[in-house]
Amino acid sequence: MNKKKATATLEAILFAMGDSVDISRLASVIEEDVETTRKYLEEMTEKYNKGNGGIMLAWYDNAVQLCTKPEFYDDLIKIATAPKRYSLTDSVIETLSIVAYKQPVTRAEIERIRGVNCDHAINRLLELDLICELGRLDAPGKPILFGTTEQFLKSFGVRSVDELPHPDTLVVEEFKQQAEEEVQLSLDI
Amino acid sequence: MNKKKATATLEAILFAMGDSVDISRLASVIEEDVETTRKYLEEMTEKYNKGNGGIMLAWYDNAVQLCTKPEFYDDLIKIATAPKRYSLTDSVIETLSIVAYKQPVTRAEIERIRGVNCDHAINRLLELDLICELGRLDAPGKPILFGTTEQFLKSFGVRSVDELPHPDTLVVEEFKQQAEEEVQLSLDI
Amino acid sequence: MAIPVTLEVFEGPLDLLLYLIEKNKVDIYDIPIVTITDQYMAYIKAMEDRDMNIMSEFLVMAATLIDIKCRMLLPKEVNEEGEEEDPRDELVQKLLEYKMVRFLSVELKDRQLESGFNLYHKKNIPPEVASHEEPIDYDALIGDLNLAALNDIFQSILKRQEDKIDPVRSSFGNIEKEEIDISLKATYIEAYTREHKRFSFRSLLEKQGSKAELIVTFLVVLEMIRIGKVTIEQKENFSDIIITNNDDNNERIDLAQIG
Repeated sequence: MNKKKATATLEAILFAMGDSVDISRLASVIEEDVETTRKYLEEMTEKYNKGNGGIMLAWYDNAVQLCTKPEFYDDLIKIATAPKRYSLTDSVIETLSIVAYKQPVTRAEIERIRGVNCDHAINRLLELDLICELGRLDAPGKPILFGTTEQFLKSFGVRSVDELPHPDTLVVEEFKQQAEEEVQLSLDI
Repeated sequence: MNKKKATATLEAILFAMGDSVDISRLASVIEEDVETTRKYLEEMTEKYNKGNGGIMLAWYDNAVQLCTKPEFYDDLIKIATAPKRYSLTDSVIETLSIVAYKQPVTRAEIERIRGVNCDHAINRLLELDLICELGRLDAPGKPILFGTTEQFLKSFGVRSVDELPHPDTLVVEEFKQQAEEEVQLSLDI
Repeated sequence: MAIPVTLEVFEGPLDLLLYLIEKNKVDIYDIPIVTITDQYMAYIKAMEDRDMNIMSEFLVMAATLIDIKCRMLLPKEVNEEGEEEDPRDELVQKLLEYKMVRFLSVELKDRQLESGFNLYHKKNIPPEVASHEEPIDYDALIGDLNLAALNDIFQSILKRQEDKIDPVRSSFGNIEKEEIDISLKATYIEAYTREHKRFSFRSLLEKQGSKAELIVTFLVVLEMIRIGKVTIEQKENFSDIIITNNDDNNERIDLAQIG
């Protein structure tokens, strides 16, 4: 399939499917390898972004989805139903960030890090489809492993989990600086 | 709203709504009169039709809708419809063999031979076009007579039903004897 | 150190601990355990009326702090590599990890505020596509099945059908309802009684064919006892009954009595 036809086909499929579609599935339809398909999709993304249309391509890990550009949100909600926006409590957000950065992660590990029982927060996140069960850890009791969902990427405007700032580099660096600046109170025993 | 922004907004609305939208409603969102909106939409239609995209604008009286261009239906089928896995279960094969060798045969006769209800198997075979209704038996209730189809002959490489190997009466006699001996044996014990 | 009048709501014991460390402007790597523990305990006291489940988590942290406080008073422990172990290390690691989580939470919150302004649409499959039926691949459907196999299957069904029929009993032919003529039976038993004079009830029964005949025979004998045509004797329970003909009584059996 030539590039022009492939691109049009990709648009047609993404439009019809509505949901996100794995790049590998798209590749099989246009009979190209995943790399080429990814390249086509990247070019489409650029074209949508630069163009004068109202739609764009959203990326989630290894899947893509068509959606409206955010700048039309205000006009759109005059006529379309606005997507629900949840305000998450601090404890829920904290739990979500642990899942996002430590996934796959067990309930016990989340609770160890937060130092409190997280049943409520985990249930809320499952309910909002921001996290999901990924499987079970091969350890005594076969604890459930949690991970983030595509809805998480959507809600937080993240293209991929890898895109999240990595705590080890960024944060530790910041902490070190803080430590240098902080006044040292010698409150020794 | 300038024309460029209006056009993009229209695309975004039509995308988000999915369904057809009245031109008058679209006009109110872009704050233009219906005539101007219609003109914009006509220009969009032309652009979609001439362009290399996979989507187009469909018109219904006073409404429009974004949809997939029909030339991509074949590709869409590859991904949108789950490929059906056809297979024959033992009970379907048994029923088929009875129809093949006993045709024309009624449902009651098939069930008498198999000793179980055959509704499911018969329906499946009809659906697969391996058997068909040949007519009705001139008997109380006018039961349907089943027989094998052209497709059956084609699939099994037979030119005519007469070519089917018939289990000769000798074999059936042999079965009877065997059965008698077996029972006799168990009575003697 | 004074306690603020308004109590902040803390997400957990680590949150409170972190708050205290930040408030005291101390390096997280060098926590002044005594000061922090005192302040921590003061907070817990002020929070006493809170949920016991939440309180217990704070108390575990307080206990940990006191444990560290104690261990710091003792001579320093040395690990396998000969290095001095700081009892605060574990807590420091925990706090650092928690601090990172808090940082990420803020990051996520910001991102959430900026995103979610895209609208999606639901599946929009054209009806022509949705109603598409893939042609049946008969080669794949039939697979290894061929005429010979179909024939084998048909024959095995026939065999199974034969097996279901019990050939011995089915050769008996039809079983018809037996009509027992009571008067015939009565005449027969009277003749038998006259002939044998004294005989065993069991031997009489043994001569009867069906269950119905047995019943009728029993009824006839009962009637004969009633009219005194025969007398019976039995040595003990369940032993054979001996029937004796009373020659002098020639009364006929009233069949209506047996009916």
